[in-house]
Amino acid sequence: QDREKLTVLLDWFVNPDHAPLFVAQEKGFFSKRGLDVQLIAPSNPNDPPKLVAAGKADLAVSYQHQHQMQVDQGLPLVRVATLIATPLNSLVVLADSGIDDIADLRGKTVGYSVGGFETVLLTVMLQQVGLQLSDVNLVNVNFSLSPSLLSGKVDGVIGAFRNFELNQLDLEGHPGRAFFVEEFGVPAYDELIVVANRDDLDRPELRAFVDALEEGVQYLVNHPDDSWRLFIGEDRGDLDDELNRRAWRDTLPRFALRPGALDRSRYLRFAAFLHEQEIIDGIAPLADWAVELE
Amino acid sequence: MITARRLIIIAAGLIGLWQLVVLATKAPPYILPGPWPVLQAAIANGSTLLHHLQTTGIEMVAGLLVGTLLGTSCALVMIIAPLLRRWLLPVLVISQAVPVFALAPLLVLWLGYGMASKIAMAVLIIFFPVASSFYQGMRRTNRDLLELARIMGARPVNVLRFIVIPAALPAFASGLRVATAVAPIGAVVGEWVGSSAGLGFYMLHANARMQVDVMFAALALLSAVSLVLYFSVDYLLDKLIYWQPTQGVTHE
Amino acid sequence: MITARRLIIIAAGLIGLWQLVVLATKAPPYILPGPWPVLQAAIANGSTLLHHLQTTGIEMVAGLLVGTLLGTSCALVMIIAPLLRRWLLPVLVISQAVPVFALAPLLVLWLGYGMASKIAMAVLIIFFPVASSFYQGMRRTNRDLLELARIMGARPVNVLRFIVIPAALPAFASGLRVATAVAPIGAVVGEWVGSSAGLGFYMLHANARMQVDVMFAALALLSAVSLVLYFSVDYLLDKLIYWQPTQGVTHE
Amino acid sequence: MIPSAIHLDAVSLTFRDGSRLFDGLTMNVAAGRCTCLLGPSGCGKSTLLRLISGAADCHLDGRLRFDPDPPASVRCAWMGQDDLLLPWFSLLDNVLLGARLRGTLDRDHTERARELIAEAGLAGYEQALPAALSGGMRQRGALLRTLLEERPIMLMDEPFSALDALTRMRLQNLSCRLTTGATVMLVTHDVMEALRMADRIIVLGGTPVAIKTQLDLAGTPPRRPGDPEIIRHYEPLLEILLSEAP
Amino acid sequence: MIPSAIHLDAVSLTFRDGSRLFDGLTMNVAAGRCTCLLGPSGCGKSTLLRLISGAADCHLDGRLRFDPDPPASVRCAWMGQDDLLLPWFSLLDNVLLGARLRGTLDRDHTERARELIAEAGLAGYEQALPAALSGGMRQRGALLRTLLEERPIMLMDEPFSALDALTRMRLQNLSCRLTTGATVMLVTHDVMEALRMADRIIVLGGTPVAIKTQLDLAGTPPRRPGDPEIIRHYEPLLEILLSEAP
Ligand SMILES: Nc1ncnc2c1ncn2[C@@H]1O[C@H](COP(=O)(O)OP(=O)(O)OP(=O)(O)O)[C@@H](O)[C@H]1O
Ligand SMILES: Nc1ncnc2c1ncn2[C@@H]1O[C@H](COP(=O)(O)OP(=O)(O)OP(=O)(O)O)[C@@H](O)[C@H]1O
Ligand SMILES: [Mg+2]
Ligand SMILES: [Mg+2]
Repeated sequence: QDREKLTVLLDWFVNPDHAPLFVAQEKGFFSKRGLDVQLIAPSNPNDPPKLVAAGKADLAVSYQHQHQMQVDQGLPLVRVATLIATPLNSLVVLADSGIDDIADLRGKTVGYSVGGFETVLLTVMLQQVGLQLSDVNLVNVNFSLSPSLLSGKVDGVIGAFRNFELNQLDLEGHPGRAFFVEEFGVPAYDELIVVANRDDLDRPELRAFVDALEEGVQYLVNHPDDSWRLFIGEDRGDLDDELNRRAWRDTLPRFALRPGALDRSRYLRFAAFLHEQEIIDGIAPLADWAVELE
Repeated sequence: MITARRLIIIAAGLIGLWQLVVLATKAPPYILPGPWPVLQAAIANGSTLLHHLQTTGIEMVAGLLVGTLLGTSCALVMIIAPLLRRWLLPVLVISQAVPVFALAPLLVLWLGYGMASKIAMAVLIIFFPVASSFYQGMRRTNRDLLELARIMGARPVNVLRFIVIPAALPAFASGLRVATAVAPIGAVVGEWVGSSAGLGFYMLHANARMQVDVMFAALALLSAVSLVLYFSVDYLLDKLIYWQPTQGVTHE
Repeated sequence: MITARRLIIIAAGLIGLWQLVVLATKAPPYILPGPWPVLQAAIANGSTLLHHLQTTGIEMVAGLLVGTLLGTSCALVMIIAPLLRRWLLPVLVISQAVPVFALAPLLVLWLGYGMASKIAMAVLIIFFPVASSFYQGMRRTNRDLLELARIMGARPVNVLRFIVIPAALPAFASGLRVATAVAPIGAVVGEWVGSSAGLGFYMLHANARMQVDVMFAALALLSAVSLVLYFSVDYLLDKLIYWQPTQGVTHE
Repeated sequence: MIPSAIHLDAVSLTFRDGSRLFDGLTMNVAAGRCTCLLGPSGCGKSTLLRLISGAADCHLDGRLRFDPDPPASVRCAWMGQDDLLLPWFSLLDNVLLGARLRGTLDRDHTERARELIAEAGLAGYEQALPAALSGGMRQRGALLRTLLEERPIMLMDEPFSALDALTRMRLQNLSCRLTTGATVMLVTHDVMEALRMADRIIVLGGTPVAIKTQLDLAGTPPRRPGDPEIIRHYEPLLEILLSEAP
Repeated sequence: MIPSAIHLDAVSLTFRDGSRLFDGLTMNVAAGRCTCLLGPSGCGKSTLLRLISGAADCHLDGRLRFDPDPPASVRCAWMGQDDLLLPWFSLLDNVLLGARLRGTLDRDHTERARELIAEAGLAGYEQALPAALSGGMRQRGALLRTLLEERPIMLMDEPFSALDALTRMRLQNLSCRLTTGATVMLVTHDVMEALRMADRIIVLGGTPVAIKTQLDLAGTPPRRPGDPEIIRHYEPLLEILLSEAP
């Protein structure tokens, strides 16, 4: 009965990216380890890690680049698990837009939502074809990616998730074309990770949480259909639509099968990339901001 | 008072207008869906919508109540203590200039993820029109009345109660009308602080997943509720100022 | 009028208050930085801030002008045509209940990513307090004055011009004060519609880059500008209503 | 300008709050003459004037006729019991209000207003706002505003009540001069004033309020203070006014 | 209650707009007596009363003294030229305003107010809002509100100007009765009224405004209409008032 309460802040509204968490929740993988996990969705993906740093929540779902920027700003955060182990971010244009290559973007308008990181991604991708950021018009469309693309107000968007926006566009009858960031000069990274407060690292609940998450992923890949029912079960019936079903299908292969494992050199490689792009000022010792829990 | 029949006519008119805008601007359905698909979405998600409406409704009403209370208090403080006013007024003005996303983490830090932080955000948006209008109204109290009260040896609190406040009620009412109109957006913005229920949350959610028709269903519901709230408050305010029956300027 | 000295005292007071909040609540610097690091950030990013301020300043002033114009027009239409009012008022109330993100794609579709869509969004937020207060003020015109005008065989337009509008100026001023206070947020929200410049854009940008001190530097600048704008408008409005000198209710 | 006679046939009024005034009051006001209304405070004199001007906010049973019946927009000039000066206009602008509202303001009219203002003893105050004027000065402003209207029916509700004896006499004379030929209805509480100004005096009173006495006076107003017609009627009229209604 | 004498020594006033009134006016008002102020409209009577009450919004040169000097909060009762009834209060509540504002309202006081209202001919209108009252009824309300104050100095600015002869006489009597023993300053334009009510009449006039005449009357007010003191002073006083200032 006296289960340990664990507040977990998601990065965004509930979507198939969070599947392992909900499967673990529904299957009781958390509770059987003595955890009472509460999942909260925010509307600004920036805030959850800050609140973990401030001690207002135990864990937060974050992005690897965001995490490294926050650590660089001195937030006492540590990555303890990975949810999605590949990049999802991509540059998307409409398939019938005549933009077959990134080079065709010269003089076009590109929308983005998150200043800093996404513009860096775009810079690097443009560099691959000999363009500069100033060769395109940048517009902050504030998370209104698909509508601005569909209504022809922008020619491409960076920050689109390949498992999501591509399906969205397809469903609206205007299929998109994605340029995957890791194929255009950006080192691979973990899209979604779980971060904790540095002071909490010795709490046994955190390891228990990662274990439950691992069990969740395993159940998910073993029983995808049953997992889907668990995911949309109960009070999340409104998630049951064509878009989420497709996104679910496309996300399945991208979950980290060993959530607790840490590929140290991959993290350092990405840190070097961010440093090189002047997104972060320095590279702290890895153990300060990313660990494998004992 | 607005009769049920008139309400229906107005609703029909608004929906007609909506359809007209859709037709006239040829807005694609993923940006502005027509009334019909939205109605279907509303029916399909009826119970979910009503569930979220409950939360937002509570936030709206609570935000309006607390906001009105806070607004009147601020106005009273500024009237009673002109010295304090010099400091309070700039703070109030700045409070209106701060965007949500800057405040959201602070509010959560101080008030947590519960209702409190959402209502606080709603209050922040709602209280200002009340405070400003009420204060201005009180400041415009007929000077002769104040002199009369002073000559009578009135206690300041009674001057406020029997003269200054009633004299400012029309101005207060005007501010409260504005506050009521922005109460829904106050509640919706409050839900951005981090929530898992409410129409604002649900709309963001639907928006993020491009369920535009669902989002507009929630929007239509929110609009309907705002209208009911607004006209109820409007009616009550007209009653409150019983000595000043309203009438048209032109002859209807 | 506010003298430069008083301005400095108030600024110092506000900064002190800010520092006090930081100390009292022990808010961590990545959620609420103190004035000192923010000042450093402001100095380091001075020219960028001023560059973005330009854009936002134009939006604020343009939004305020267009919003006031639109607000007064709406109020006049509702006074002149009570029949139209029945339709217009609900639309206005609903316009206040619609959150930005629902409208943003529509505005961009109609107006593009230029200044126009941002100003439109700012106008949407700014015009309502003006429209509502002005309308209420005109509706409360002394009945006897209207009868006098009618007996005199007045032309309706002159009744508006010489009686109804001046009589409603104090109410209008009260609404315009609220509108001025929300003008900065109107401009900032306008920039969320999609932008590449402006303090709102820059704040989002800094926020995304976790440069909280830079964001607060932009916020402080925005606040300062709002204060200047507010007290300028306040001063002008007091001049405008020349026949009603303001004075305190209590004796200072 | 052809003056109108005013006929009230069996008039009863109901206010918004349901209270009633008059019970079938019948009254005829002669065209082109000055009729003074006297009567106890609260008997309905002001309401009667408002009714005739069209400004009364009450339900009318019975009939109100004008003979001839000019269009409502040029029928009456009305001076209420309050001065109703616009606080944002100077005295001169207030006096010119009618013309300004009709959009017919011209230099001649302004010149005439200036003359009247001087004649009313307000020279030098043309540009003063009402808030800087005394009660009697405001009342004179309202009177001039009304007199400038020159309508077939002139309705004036206690127009001289805030004036001292001298100023009052001057403005009575001015009023008589400027309203010659019009149908004037003048409410007053001053018996002497009624006797100076009226062709006919109507005393209201009783419950329900009805015409208590009606008195036709000889000679042309304004009568001089010592006029025999005044001396003849003063005492009896005062007696009627001071007598308790049964 | 000890009445105060009022002394004005070389008083000059400057309004906010820079215009000036009086130029070293000196006036002494006897304690416990009724002083009536007469004078042309706009000469400064109301301003004088406001000055004494402390309500004047102007700069004072010279001196204003009270002897004895009660605390400002219980010194004066003031009835302005406008009725200043609160539109949101019933007649009764308006009459009771002073006690209510001081927080000393009790049943006795209310009872007394009801009696006075009845005596003023307003029985049945206790609960009526000012908007539903006639001008004279509102004026009576304001008068009763003032009379209920019972202060050492009673300042009344044209308190009966909107009343008919009978009501006026009744309320004059009522006022005299209720202000006995107090220092009363009463502004009026009605010579007869001044002669009935005053122990001393002060006529203001001239430029700059100064005391033109001062007249002490024998006997105790209110005098009956035919009182020899009234008859003796009526004509000369009227003459003074009607005479043009040099
Ligand atoms: N606020 C003010 N600003 C400027 N001048 C003023 C102001 N108030 C009064 N006055 C001037 O002072 C003079 C005296 O005004 P006051 O009201 O005292 O006259 P009064 O004797 O009461 O006249 P009345 O019999 O008409 O009531 C007037 O000429 C008026 O114009
Ligand atoms: N709006 C109203 N609602 C209800 N009753 C009203 C209204 N207006 C006037 N009355 C009543 O009608 C009666 C007559 O009012 P009116 O103002 O015509 O009197 P009056 O003869 O002009 O009196 P006075 O000499 O005091 O000015 C009063 O008893 C008053 O209470
Ligand atoms: Mg009357
Ligand atoms: Mg006066």
